[in-house]
Amino acid sequence: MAALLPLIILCPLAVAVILLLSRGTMPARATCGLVGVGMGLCALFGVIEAVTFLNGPDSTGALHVVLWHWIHVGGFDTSFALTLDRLSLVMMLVVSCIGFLILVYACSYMRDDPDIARFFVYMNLFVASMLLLVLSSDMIAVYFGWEGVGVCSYLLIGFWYHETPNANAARKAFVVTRIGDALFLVALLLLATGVGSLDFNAVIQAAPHAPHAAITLATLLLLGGAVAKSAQLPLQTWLPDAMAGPTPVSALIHAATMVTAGVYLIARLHAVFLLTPGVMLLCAVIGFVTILFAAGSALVQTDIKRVLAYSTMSQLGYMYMALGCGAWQGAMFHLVTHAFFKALLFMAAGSIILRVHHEQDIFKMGGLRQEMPGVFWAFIAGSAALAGLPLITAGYFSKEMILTSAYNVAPLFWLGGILGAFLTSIYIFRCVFITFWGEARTHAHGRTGIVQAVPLAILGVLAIIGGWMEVPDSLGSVHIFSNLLSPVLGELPEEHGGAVLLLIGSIVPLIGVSLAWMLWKPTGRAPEALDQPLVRVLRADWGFDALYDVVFVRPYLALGRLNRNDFIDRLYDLLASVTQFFGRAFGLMQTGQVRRYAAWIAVGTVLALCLAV
Amino acid sequence: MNPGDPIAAIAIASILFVIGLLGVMVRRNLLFMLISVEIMLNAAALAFIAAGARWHAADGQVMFLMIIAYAAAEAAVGLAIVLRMHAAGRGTLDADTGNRLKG
Amino acid sequence: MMFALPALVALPFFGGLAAWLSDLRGPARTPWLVSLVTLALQALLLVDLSATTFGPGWRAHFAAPWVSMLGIDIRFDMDGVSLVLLWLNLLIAIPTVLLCTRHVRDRPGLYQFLLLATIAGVNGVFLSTDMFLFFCFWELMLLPLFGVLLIWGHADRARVTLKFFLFTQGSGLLMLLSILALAVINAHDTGVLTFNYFVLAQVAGHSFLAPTIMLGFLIAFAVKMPMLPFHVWQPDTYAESPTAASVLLAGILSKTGAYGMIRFVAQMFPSATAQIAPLMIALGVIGILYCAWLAVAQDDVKRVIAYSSISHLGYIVLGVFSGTRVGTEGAVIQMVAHGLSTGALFIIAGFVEERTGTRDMRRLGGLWPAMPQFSAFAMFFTAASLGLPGIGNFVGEFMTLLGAWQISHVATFLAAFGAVLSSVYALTMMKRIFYGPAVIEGSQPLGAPSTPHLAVLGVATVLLLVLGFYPQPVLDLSTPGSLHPQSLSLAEEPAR
Amino acid sequence: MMSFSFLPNAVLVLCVGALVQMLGVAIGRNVARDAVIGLLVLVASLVAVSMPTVLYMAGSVALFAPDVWASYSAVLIILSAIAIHIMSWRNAVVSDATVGSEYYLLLTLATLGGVSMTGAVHDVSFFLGLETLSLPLLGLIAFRNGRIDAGEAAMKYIVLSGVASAMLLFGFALTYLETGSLRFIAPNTGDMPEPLLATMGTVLVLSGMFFKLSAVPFHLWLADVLEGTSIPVAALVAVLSKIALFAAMVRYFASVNLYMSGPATNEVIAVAILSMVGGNLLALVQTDLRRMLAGSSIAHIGYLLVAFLSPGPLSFASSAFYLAAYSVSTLGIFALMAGIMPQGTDIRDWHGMFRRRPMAAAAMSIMLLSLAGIPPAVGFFAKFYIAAAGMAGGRLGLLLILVMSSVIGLYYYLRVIRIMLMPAPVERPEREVTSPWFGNGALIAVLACVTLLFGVFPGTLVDLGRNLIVMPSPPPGSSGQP
Repeated sequence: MAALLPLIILCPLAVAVILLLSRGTMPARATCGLVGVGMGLCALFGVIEAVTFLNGPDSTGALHVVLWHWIHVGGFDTSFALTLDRLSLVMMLVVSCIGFLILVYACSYMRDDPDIARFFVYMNLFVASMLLLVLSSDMIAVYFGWEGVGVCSYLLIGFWYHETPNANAARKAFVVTRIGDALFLVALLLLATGVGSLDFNAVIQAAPHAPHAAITLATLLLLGGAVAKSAQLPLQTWLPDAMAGPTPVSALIHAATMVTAGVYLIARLHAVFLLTPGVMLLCAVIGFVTILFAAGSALVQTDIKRVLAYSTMSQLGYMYMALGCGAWQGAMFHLVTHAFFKALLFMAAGSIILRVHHEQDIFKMGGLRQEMPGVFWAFIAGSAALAGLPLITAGYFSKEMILTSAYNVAPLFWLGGILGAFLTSIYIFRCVFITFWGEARTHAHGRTGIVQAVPLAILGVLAIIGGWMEVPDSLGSVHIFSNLLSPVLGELPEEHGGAVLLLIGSIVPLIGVSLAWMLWKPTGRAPEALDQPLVRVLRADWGFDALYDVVFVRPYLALGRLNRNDFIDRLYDLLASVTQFFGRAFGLMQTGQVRRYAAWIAVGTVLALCLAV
Repeated sequence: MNPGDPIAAIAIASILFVIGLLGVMVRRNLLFMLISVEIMLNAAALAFIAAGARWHAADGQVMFLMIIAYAAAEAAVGLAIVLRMHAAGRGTLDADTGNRLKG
Repeated sequence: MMFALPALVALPFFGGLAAWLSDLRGPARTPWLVSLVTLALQALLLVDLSATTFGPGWRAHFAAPWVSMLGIDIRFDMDGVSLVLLWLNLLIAIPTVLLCTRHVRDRPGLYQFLLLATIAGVNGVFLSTDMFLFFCFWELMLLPLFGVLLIWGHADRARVTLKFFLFTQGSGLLMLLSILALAVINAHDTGVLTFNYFVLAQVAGHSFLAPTIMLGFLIAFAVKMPMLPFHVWQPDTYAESPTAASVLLAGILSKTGAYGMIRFVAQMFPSATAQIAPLMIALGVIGILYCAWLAVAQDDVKRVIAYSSISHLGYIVLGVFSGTRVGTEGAVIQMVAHGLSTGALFIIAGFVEERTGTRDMRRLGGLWPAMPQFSAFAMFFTAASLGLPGIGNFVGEFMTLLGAWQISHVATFLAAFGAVLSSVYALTMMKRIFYGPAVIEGSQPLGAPSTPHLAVLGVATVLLLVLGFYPQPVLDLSTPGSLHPQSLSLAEEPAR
Repeated sequence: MMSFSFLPNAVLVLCVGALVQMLGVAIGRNVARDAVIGLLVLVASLVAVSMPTVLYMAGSVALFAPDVWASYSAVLIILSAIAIHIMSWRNAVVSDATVGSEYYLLLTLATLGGVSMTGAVHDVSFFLGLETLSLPLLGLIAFRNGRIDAGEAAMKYIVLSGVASAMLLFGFALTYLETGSLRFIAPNTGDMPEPLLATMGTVLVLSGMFFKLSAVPFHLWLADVLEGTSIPVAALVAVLSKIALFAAMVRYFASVNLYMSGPATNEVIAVAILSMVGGNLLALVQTDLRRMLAGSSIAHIGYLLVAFLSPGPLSFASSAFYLAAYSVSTLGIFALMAGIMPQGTDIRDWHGMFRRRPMAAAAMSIMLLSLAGIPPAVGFFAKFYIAAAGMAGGRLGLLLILVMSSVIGLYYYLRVIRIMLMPAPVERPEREVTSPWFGNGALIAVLACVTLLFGVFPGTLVDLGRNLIVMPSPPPGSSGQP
């Protein structure tokens, strides 16, 4: 079914183009219909493609579709080619299906926005480029998708253009990720000149024979690109601000898909990364630090979306730690489950925000349990999965998978992971308790429409049962997911001490939840966001924002202002005025007095005589 | 001074020439300037005579006559111009004052 | 086909003349129509040329004696690069003529004539392979622009125009010296005084004076492009000139400099170029970063675009002086893409100025709801200028960087980081003009955009996208024709 | 050694014409008649140049050389004289009929001087020509009635040119002392009894010539004279006398090897550099159009000297071409000033000229572009030609200076064009513009067309200059010893 592969990308693209050409004249209802149909087809094709591929002749191999040659100069040759193997299949399913759900949800979320057409143009463009990113077999095409999702995220963060903060957040997001993109680009140059092609297989085959330094540099640069895209330390500052965009955007881009692109890229090139253990260690460390960093910051946020943003950061930290430990399956598995429950959480939060007059401060909410039971249960499901409550949630299994392999690499990583899990359960349930328990501090109006409820329900279910496709040996081993990916990512390594770790990993979240209950259980008075300096620093991204602002942004802009009209120009002006000066000085010879003139003639002659003799 | 050796005469001529040049440079009175120019011309004429004497040729004398003629003509025109300026309203013969043309 | 090449030069000139004369009597729109017809004819001519000439290397040739005693001929040759740039020239020319009706009230005929004369001169520069002729066109193409700037420019035009002219002409004289030096050396060696490019190119290679002679060319082209440190005339000129002139300057005249670097520096003096390449690449990278840095600090929209334009031309320098094929072809792509995107940006800036009455971004803001289509286009071309993949500029930047990477890793790394800085100023510009609360000032209300504008911008968008996703056809064209004698079957001596 | 001497036809015709004009003035004053006669005389001499020589004089001394260089320069001189003649008519100079007649007589005499200088191969003939040029010039400079400026200019000129003539003569004397011959040719100072004196002689002669050419540092009089006198006479000073002098100078140094750095060569190089830089600097800061043109003409002399300094096949051809180009453009500008704005010589008076007199402004721009050396005007090709000669002569340093100084030149020429394009500032009253009389208008048109045509098709003029490559014949028997 090679023919379907391009169609999967073309569907959202076509929708985007149609909406673009309609120039916003299309009524909202028609727009939603079009989007629904387009993304529905996209998801449908995705599923069909997946089924046919897995039942196909070489379901362990890859399906190649070469579209056209991009550049063919001298020895360098790149082409637009799509490839479908089990890895990209997983990603493709996540993007298309969850994308479908989120866009359906968005139809009702953005119902009243006059610019809904523009919104869906961006969204569909995003889905298209994300699909290009995950499906293409050539790194240059990946880069196309990579930058495409970046610019779409910029456009969507700044979607409500009339508020300057949004514009700033959007610019920040793009510029910070652009740093990573530049690193990625340099990596591409390195590989292109070294290998002569940017095809994944070619690169992977050429890597072992290449000089080790070059490979290290390449992986380092790729890691940098991935880190920026996934908002890991030290390039994490953009993600919390990115919450300025509409909530579906946060759900789709900044939770489910775009931020995980880096994980996908590294997993895709794991063979190359295996050659450079140093870089992998660095990757693990980055993940390790980010887990704790983001969890700590999430602990004190007051804005519900920022809580989720930081939790996304720390969950991605888990994935990077897994990648660093070589647990490719674990990373991918967590990616999938995280896509389920984080999208769920965001959409639930979106429904809340929608119904409380775009209020996002959890301390201004409360007692929403009765007001919106459906949303409440959805949020509970998501939180449980995020906190990784044992056995009944998807998050539990994926996290355990990572922790086990982390333990096998270095117990320290495992410890960090456990600590992170502890914090996670605390902050997310802090959010739950404050938001849904206690007396109502705000009035929710309207009711969550069916169009929002259905995606919530589906994702809620997935968030609960989604984990059972990969159950560790200790409790009746199911290995559907890892078996699915093993042709691409290699066999699962043998694990030790599984049971004990599982036990600890199951208890810790429960402790966390109960602790959260003790701290924020509904009392007579409204809970207050505590406001100590330390807390304020934590809340403000551990002061990273301020640091970067002082160290990079301000000096750059200030010096630019200082030199705004270009000192080089001044130099030329100086030259001009000097010439003018000489002209005047020379004009002074013209005193108008004959005697002086005669004197000059005499001087000239005498000088000439001296010159001659 | 033997006629074969013109150097002495050339020396005198040069001295005259320099005197004339200095005269032009130091005197402020127009008439004196013109006179100094005449001195320079005559210095040149003298040099021609000396040179002619050296080569026993008449060319020197020819040039001498021409220079005299030219000097006369120039003096005439110069005086005419001075008078004209006077008529045009320039009261003084001082060449330094009242210059209207300058850079 | 013999006279196709001279026709390419003569047609715009005489068309412009006709437009001027038609302005003396008759309705006000006639000159406009006349020049449009002229451009249409030129388009036909180019289509014919592209269709009937084939192959790599030199595709068409024309030669006739001019000042035979000094060995000066009228000699045109066209290879793929010339063809691409001729097309670009036409593409830039059409909007400048098409959109000028709005902001030229007085003496439109003269305006058309000057524009078309410039275009004719540029065509001559891209075609002529007699050094003297090349130099003539090089100087000639500026003269009409001088008039346009002085008559229709903005407030500070007087000072700026002279600056512009001094820089370009002064550097041109240096090039004249170099050309003469080549001719004289050739005359010494062979006893034949000629300005034939191909003959002189043979001399240029193995002359011990080559580095010195090359400098003359190099400086002239560097000033025209412009690149650091000769760029100072450019922001002022772009800012003060009328929209059409800005579009011409940024779109096509800067490309003449780049073209010269490829044809008269890199090709004629390979060894000397290799010697000076590190310096030039360093300058290019510094230019990329420095001008991107300056662009953030500007308040005038046109100045931002101007600095960004210099910054992007740095990539061309990288490509040309990388000495690699991929770099050179990338430079050509970059020329085309940069011409289109920057021209479009200037059109948008001109439109904004025309509607709001100001170019000062401190007084602009929140224009998105007022002009949604234009904001969308502005977004696109901004994205183009910050090198988004899928748009032509990325192809150029990627290939030039690919070429430069083989020379210097560090320089290429820094140049790639220019992408970050470019995103900073580009998005800042977007934010300051289109985002934020709406503060619409200026006398005219922001009416609906004129259809011609939208059409032009749309065409530019499509072309850039095509270039970005499928650049191969242009790449196949953009290998410069070689100078080896056996390849000069077309470039034989003219009949004396 | 039996040599014959011959008299150029032009000289003959001009002498006779001058006599006729004197008779006319003696009989009775009628400006129109005298003007017509003067014109006829000039035209006749122009015709006569191309005729075969009619008058030979037996004698042992050759006074004039029958070569192409002489007749080319003569033609240039006579043509510019005709142009000046045309632009003077109906001009402030000859407005009052009482004195107008002598004007044309003096013009004819000056032309006579110039023409005879171009052919002179003997000190006597050169000196005669020179003074026949200078003395009438004095009269012309002072010709404006009741103008103190004119008188002052003439006064300065007569004193200084007297000094210069004296230097010239003293130099001749010294040379004669060494060589024993009055051949109009630079001595090669090697094999002389007292080489020092010979060197001094050459240097003095050069200084005298440079004064008449107004090369830095002997240039100071030029600006004042041009400003003081009337516009046509200014054209005469700036164009005609310089052509004559340069032609003579080329002939004088025809036999000196200018590659070797002799005393003469060093001085010429120094003066060339000074003139190029100094002239442009001088013009840069002027606000009076005439003073600006003075500066520019000084600079152009410098350019010419570059060609003069680089002997070779191109040297004479290029300098001949350049002389023509320079004369055409400069005469054009003066004609425009005389026709459009005889009084308005301040540059700011030309504000908005493109709106008030489009054609005149266009012509003016063409002339200025030609002087600035920008295509398509002829000045561009002329500068290119000179640069070619310099490059062939290996004068790279001089050429670099030429380039740098002509960048300065660009500035002030284009500033004038800019001023003509920009509208006048409101606080400054617009000076009224007159419209030139038919002849002057035609003259301007012709000059503009010539500037453009020779710029686009320089081939013809180049081919004409080709046979000038035969360098001006040094006088017969120039070995030095009689």
